[in-house]
Amino acid sequence: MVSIDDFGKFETAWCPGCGNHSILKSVKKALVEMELSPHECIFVSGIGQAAKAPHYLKTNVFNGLHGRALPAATGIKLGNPGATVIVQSGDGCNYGEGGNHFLAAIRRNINLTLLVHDNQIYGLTKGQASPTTFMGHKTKAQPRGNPSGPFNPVAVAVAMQANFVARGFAGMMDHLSDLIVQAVRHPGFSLVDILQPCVTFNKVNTFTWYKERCYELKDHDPGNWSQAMELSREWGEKIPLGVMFRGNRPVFEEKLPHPTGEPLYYNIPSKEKIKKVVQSYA
Amino acid sequence: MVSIDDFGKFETAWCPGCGNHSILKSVKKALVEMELSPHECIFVSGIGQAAKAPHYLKTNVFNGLHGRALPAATGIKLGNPGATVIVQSGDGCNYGEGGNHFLAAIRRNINLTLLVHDNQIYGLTKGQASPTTFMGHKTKAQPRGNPSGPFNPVAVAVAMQANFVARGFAGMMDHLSDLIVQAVRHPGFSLVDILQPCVTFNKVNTFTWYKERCYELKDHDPGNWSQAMELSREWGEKIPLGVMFRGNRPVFEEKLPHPTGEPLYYNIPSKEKIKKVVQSYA
Amino acid sequence: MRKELNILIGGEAGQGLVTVGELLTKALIRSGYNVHVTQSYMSRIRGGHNTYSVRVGVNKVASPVSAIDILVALNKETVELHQHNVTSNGLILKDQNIGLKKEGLVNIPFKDLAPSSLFENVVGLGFLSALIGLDKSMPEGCIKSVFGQKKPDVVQKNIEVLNSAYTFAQGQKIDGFRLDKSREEPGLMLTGNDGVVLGAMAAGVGFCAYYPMTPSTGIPMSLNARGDELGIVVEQAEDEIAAINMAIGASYAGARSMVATSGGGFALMCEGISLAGMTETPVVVVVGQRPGPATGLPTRTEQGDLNLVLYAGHGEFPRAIFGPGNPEQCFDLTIKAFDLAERSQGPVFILTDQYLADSYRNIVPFDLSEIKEVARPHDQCSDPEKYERYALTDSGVSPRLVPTLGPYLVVLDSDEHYPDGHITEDLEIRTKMVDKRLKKQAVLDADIVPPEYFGPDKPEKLLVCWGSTLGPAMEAIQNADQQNVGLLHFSQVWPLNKEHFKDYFSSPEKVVFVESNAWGQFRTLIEREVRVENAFSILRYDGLPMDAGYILDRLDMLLQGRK
Amino acid sequence: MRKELNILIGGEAGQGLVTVGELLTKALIRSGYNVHVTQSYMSRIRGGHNTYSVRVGVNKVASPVSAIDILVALNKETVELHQHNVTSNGLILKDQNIGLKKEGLVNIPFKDLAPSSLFENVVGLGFLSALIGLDKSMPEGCIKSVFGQKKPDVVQKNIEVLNSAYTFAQGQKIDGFRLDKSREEPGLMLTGNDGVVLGAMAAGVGFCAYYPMTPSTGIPMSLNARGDELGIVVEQAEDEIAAINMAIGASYAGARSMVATSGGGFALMCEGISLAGMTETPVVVVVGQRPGPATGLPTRTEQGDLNLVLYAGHGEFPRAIFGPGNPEQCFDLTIKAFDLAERSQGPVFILTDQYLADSYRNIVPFDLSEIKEVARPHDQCSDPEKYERYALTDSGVSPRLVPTLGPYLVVLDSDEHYPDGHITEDLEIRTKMVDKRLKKQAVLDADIVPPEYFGPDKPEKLLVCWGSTLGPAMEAIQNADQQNVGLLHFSQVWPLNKEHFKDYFSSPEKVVFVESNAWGQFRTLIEREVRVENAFSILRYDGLPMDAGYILDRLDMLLQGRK
Ligand SMILES: Cc1ncc(C[n+]2csc(CCOP(=O)(O)OP(=O)(O)O)c2C)c(N)n1
Ligand SMILES: Cc1ncc(C[n+]2csc(CCOP(=O)(O)OP(=O)(O)O)c2C)c(N)n1
Ligand code: SF4
Ligand code: SF4
Ligand SMILES: [Mg+2]
Ligand SMILES: [Mg+2]
Repeated sequence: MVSIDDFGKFETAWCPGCGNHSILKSVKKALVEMELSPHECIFVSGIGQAAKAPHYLKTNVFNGLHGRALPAATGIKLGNPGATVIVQSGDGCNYGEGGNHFLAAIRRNINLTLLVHDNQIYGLTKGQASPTTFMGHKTKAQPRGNPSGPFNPVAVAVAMQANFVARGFAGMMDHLSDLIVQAVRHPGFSLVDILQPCVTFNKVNTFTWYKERCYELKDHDPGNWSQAMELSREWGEKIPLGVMFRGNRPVFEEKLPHPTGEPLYYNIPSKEKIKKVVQSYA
Repeated sequence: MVSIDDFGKFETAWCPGCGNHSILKSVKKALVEMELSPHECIFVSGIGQAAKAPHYLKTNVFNGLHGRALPAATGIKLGNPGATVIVQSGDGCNYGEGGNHFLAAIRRNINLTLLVHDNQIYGLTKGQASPTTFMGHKTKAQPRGNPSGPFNPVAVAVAMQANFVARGFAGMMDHLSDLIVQAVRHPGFSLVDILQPCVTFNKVNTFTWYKERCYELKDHDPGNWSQAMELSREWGEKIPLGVMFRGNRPVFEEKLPHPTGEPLYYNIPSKEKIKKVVQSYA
Repeated sequence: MRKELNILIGGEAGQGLVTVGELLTKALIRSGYNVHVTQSYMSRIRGGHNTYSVRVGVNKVASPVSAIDILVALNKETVELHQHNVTSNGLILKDQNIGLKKEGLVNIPFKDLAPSSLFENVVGLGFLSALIGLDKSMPEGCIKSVFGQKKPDVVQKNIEVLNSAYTFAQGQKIDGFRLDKSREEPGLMLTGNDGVVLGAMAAGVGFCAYYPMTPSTGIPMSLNARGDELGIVVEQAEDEIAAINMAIGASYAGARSMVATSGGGFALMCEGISLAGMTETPVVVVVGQRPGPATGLPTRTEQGDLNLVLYAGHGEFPRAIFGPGNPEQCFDLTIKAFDLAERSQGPVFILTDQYLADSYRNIVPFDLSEIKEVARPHDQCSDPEKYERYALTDSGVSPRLVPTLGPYLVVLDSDEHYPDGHITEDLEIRTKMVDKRLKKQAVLDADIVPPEYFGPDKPEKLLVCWGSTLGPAMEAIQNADQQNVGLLHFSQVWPLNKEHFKDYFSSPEKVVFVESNAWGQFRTLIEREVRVENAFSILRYDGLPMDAGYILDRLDMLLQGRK
Repeated sequence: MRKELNILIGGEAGQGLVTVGELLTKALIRSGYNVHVTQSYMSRIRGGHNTYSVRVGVNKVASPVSAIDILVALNKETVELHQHNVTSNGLILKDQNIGLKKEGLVNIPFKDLAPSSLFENVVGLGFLSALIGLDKSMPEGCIKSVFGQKKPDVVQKNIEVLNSAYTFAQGQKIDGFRLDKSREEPGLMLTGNDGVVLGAMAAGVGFCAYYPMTPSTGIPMSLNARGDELGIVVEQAEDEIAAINMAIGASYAGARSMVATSGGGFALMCEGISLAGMTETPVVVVVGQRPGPATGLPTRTEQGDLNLVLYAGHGEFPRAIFGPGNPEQCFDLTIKAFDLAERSQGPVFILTDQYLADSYRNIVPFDLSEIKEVARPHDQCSDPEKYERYALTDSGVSPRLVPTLGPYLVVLDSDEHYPDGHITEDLEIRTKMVDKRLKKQAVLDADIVPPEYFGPDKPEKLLVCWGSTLGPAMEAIQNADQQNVGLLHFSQVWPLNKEHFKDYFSSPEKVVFVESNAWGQFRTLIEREVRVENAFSILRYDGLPMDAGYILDRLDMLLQGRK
């Protein structure tokens, strides 16, 4: 039996009141629910406040470069398809510096779960606009208001038919941990975009702001792409939470040359096999 | 009066029969129709077969790095908002190496036109899968078939509410040149994804293949986002051509600090102004 | 009366110690003192332990020091971490609410003196101002200039709080911390980053693209704050690759163009740097160094990216690299960088680091009338039909025109190209174009900033350093027991002209390179140029800035033969 | 009877000259000859002008030569461009249909001998085989092995065409081009890229990520072709940044991992290289050089990225760089690279270039039993609870475990970290971790491949080169008029051990560095280590490979005092 305590207790570098704290709790709860032992998981992150999350979990951790969590996770999963690989990073990390990898990860459809702590701001670098910051939102770096339109990760993921697309809110921990469980269990690439209040730098999208707008999806059929697409536009006065889209595109690992589930570490071809290849060059 | 001849005649490095030839012609036709003189335009490209196109036009050319045409064009346009800036490059260049810039360009909504020569393959490097190559399509680099799903640029652009989204076909030159004219004239960021047969490396999506599937949109209202979204999925047995979506998000240049249309080259602040700033540090 | 004080304010991130620190620094500068600020902070937004050290002097101060005269503790940890550095006649001020029983601590009732926690900063300011004997009008004026524009409503309240703190402090009758009068003209209060910003403005920068990265983010942010006033376009890019390609695009379009980043972000720009080299497009690249590799210590300091900057980008093309030693040099060399980038048509680099980027100093106001016109491209040519962007010339430099401003065509290519800019695979042209690009080295070689020498005519020992270590090394030679240590400081680290420095290396008994890195990267460069007998290195790579004490301690060890 | 022939096949891209060339090369190798192939092609898919040169000899051949014995022209341009290089007793074969009237051209009726244009390649093969006296069974066998698997149906047809071309050629009674018998054992036919591929396989590579880029694309493509057989996972990434980060991820997950790219792609990987350094993750990085800067000449050759590779990545961490001189060394050093990457836990580089990457040679088959086990991480540890990825050890090397295979936890961090891998800002730990990482330099230093010396005991002149210039330089010293020129070739270019080579530099009158770049990058490295009197450089940077003639011409000039 796995328990919350197995995942350790750490002092964090986060501000008191930050949404990251509850996301961390939801993640632990989900892991326990799935009965995953610490050493079976690999948590991958980039750089940012959100990206520190794996350091506060007793598990295997690959804390790589800003924006590059997904490619690292891709290599890890291809190297060891049996591991449960969960990527945790910020909106800037995944949709800004790492935007190209986000697109590629959806296209590949490797069995990875991506948890984006979406605080609509660059937290660690002190409050510049992120890709999800609203147009017109004023920051120190955008004194005349953010001139660009916001990135809508759910809309793009649904448009690209990502295998699993959900939105959660740090303020609804049980709901969120349930989404994480579903995401990890669903085959292929899963995205959970998590609305996360940043109490220090985002004075627009506050806890109350989210709270007032978020509602849980009830009668939505996640298999219905058109409906999911329409829902993805609902992002302002009302914000739907839950599983937006669930697809069944084939999983990348099925196409790997080596037996699925076998770590490459164990896959050592015999000298005989190598010899045969060498001889083909004669 | 501007004429086709003003844009010069060049020997190209393209294969005979390649779709690039007709795209080049359509571009010239569009320029003439818009009465743009060669020195008023700046053509920006990356690296690839498609990206050589600007070399075959007598005009201003910025032929930059593979994947980086859009950021270069962004800098050019911000430096000189009055110039007509047109980006021309391949599917690999824009949706592969340059995927992150594609997303950012849509969000910024700078008055740029992006013409993607989409041959669903990496031409110049001899036939690897590109982001738009179909899943399962076999190439020398993907001997077991392309394991990833294809990128649907139209779907993503519409989902992100790009200001102008169209699809053309190298095999329908008049239609294409009309799309280009509309794209350049529409404010903000415009995408024309152009289906371009690669006679050498893409034996799946051939001229005939496209020809059999492409049809011109008739009663579609490009102002209707939901309808455009649905249309974007139609990509297989039937392929719709024309303007898929037309939006009216505010244009980035309106938010620039310097007078719109004035090149930064002419904008030289007086010593008095600088002095005032320096004094504020006392 | 003191000639000098080192005041360290410590607390958690989010306690506003930078606000107190900056107000105090401003008040000191306006009172005519010399200051040197060192900021040390953790890579987090709240909590942790940060410090703001103001060293203030009647005479020049140029280096951090570890001995603390006044420790201002906003939390308990600050007392614990720094009390052993407080001098015997020093003082520890702490918030009354910190439960800590220890002799000799002076309590400040922050809560009582401030109507709300927002005003606690100003309590600190008032207390310190009284303690060191600043005229009350000085901190008052600073509050007005700093808060006046942003929050005019709170100015009056702040001044009231300041007054009560000032009066309270006077009532405490703490003697021995008053500063002697200073004759310095009040100057500007600038960090290294500010120096770069003002230099860029003075050079007429038109465009700056960036992706946020400590310690350089402040540069584009300050430029942007003046965007409307000066017509500067600053764009936060989606990533560093976009930033450098945007900057090159804007430069092609005629804007004086720059980027600012740090090691990891710069590593991503390497291909773009090569593009600037190939297309001969001017661009100024500011790299604010911090400890690597990878993410390393994001908020600390190091001089570890010299090698990378020197060779960044594939293929061969000329470049110049500056390593300014203080905010003044940041200003001067940034102007020079823009000029040189245009004249050599390629990338020019400014290497700073977190220490310099964040370190405030008092600066004699710049004489803007002295600044010579910075080179720029053109919008006219005699025969537009024949214009060739890469015309082969004797100097290797071809006339650069701005596209669309005239009837000529400007064709730029990242492939090897004909003189007209169009792609070619003609291998004779290739050779000519390589030669052309490399010839431009002469433009850089003709305009090298020589190293500056400080110290006795015939030093027995020579310290050699570059960039931000200037101040610490300077103080080290001044404090050295014997008056026989000299200092050679390079503010341009590439290209180097042996004639500028070889003589300095011939006479000293020992040559000691002082660098904030583990490899002695600059030493390797110098040793390529001149044979150095008896060379040693003093290296620091724990993330803290070099300081005079650190240098002198190790110098002593070296001289005693220990290595 | 000839001891040697240089056959150049020229035509447009798309005319299939590589197919004829490769078949001919295979037939020659199987007949026991030595070969050296140089491929030159343009950055386009159809048209333009490409060549495939096979130099074949009874004795070793190791360099391109410009004099052509048999020119096979698939188009008119080939005749025009190359006829002046044909020797006086040479031969020009051309397609009958090329309308060109000129003395001494031999026409081949390609159209008549081939049932369709698809078979024209084999006509060329048949004709050449007869001309130089190969047993007909040789080209026949090659057709079977090359087409047999892919298109069994066309094999018979091809053999028929081959036969008629062979018979036709015999009927022409052209004498003087028959090759002498050779005693060489038929070996493998390998390019430099093939050498890397087989080396990687022999080392047990598990994962390779890449983004296509000439001239390295062939490496992952060949690995992928054997993916099913050997269980190698090869992934075409969305960009080079993804590729290097994937490779590092896979290596963390326990796979022997590599990337292959060229200059511009490598420039984008610089931040990732730094990540490998910081996280101490083994990764093998193949950089196939081509002329830069920027896009440069994408299909030509150069050795211009040594500096970049040496300093790529911000911050300081150890690395090793190999510069193999031929396909055998590519094989050996790739195996060594994997072993060293694991033992030093960091990035190891293999620098090739387009010339070497594409140049076929005949190779004595590798003795796989001689290959020693390549180091790998582990999946067990005695005390899993206490396992620390970055445990501080005497050597700086910490035990590396593969995550999820046991109850221990493996924590890796791009920030500075505690021994357990978790993020820290403790500055004492920082210092220890820097020292730990740099200590691993000793692992690399202990295992440096010394340069190889060829030539007389006391050479008057010494050529010094690295990487692919080995063959050309070797032939140059053999062909030098006087027997007093020696050659020192470095197949490892970093780190260097002065003791391995300093003596070579002390006696010669003149030392001449031979490099395919404009700056003499390797010379600068060497001159940092040893003082070289009377040093000169022979440099080439037009995009063509170095050749013995080029070297000797310039050597003569140097010796006559002209520079
Ligand atoms: C290559 C690179 N560029 C920039 C940075 C600086 N940086 C660190 S975190 C960050 C933004 C973080 O934003 P986000 O991902 O949204 O995370 P948050 O802090 O908001 O949780 C940036 C720009 C970096 N570490 N590396
Ligand atoms: C950084 C970098 N990586 C890789 C390459 C090699 N490269 C040149 S063109 C190309 C792909 C071109 O594909 P696409 O953009 O679709 O253009 P096409 O040739 O099909 O028109 C690649 C991978 C490069 N030049 N630069
Ligand atoms: S800055 Fe924002 S995101 Fe970061 S810890 Fe504080 S509240 Fe959370
Ligand atoms: S390879 Fe394909 S895309 Fe390139 S020129 Fe030929 S047909 Fe066109
Ligand atoms: Mg964020
Ligand atoms: Mg393409």
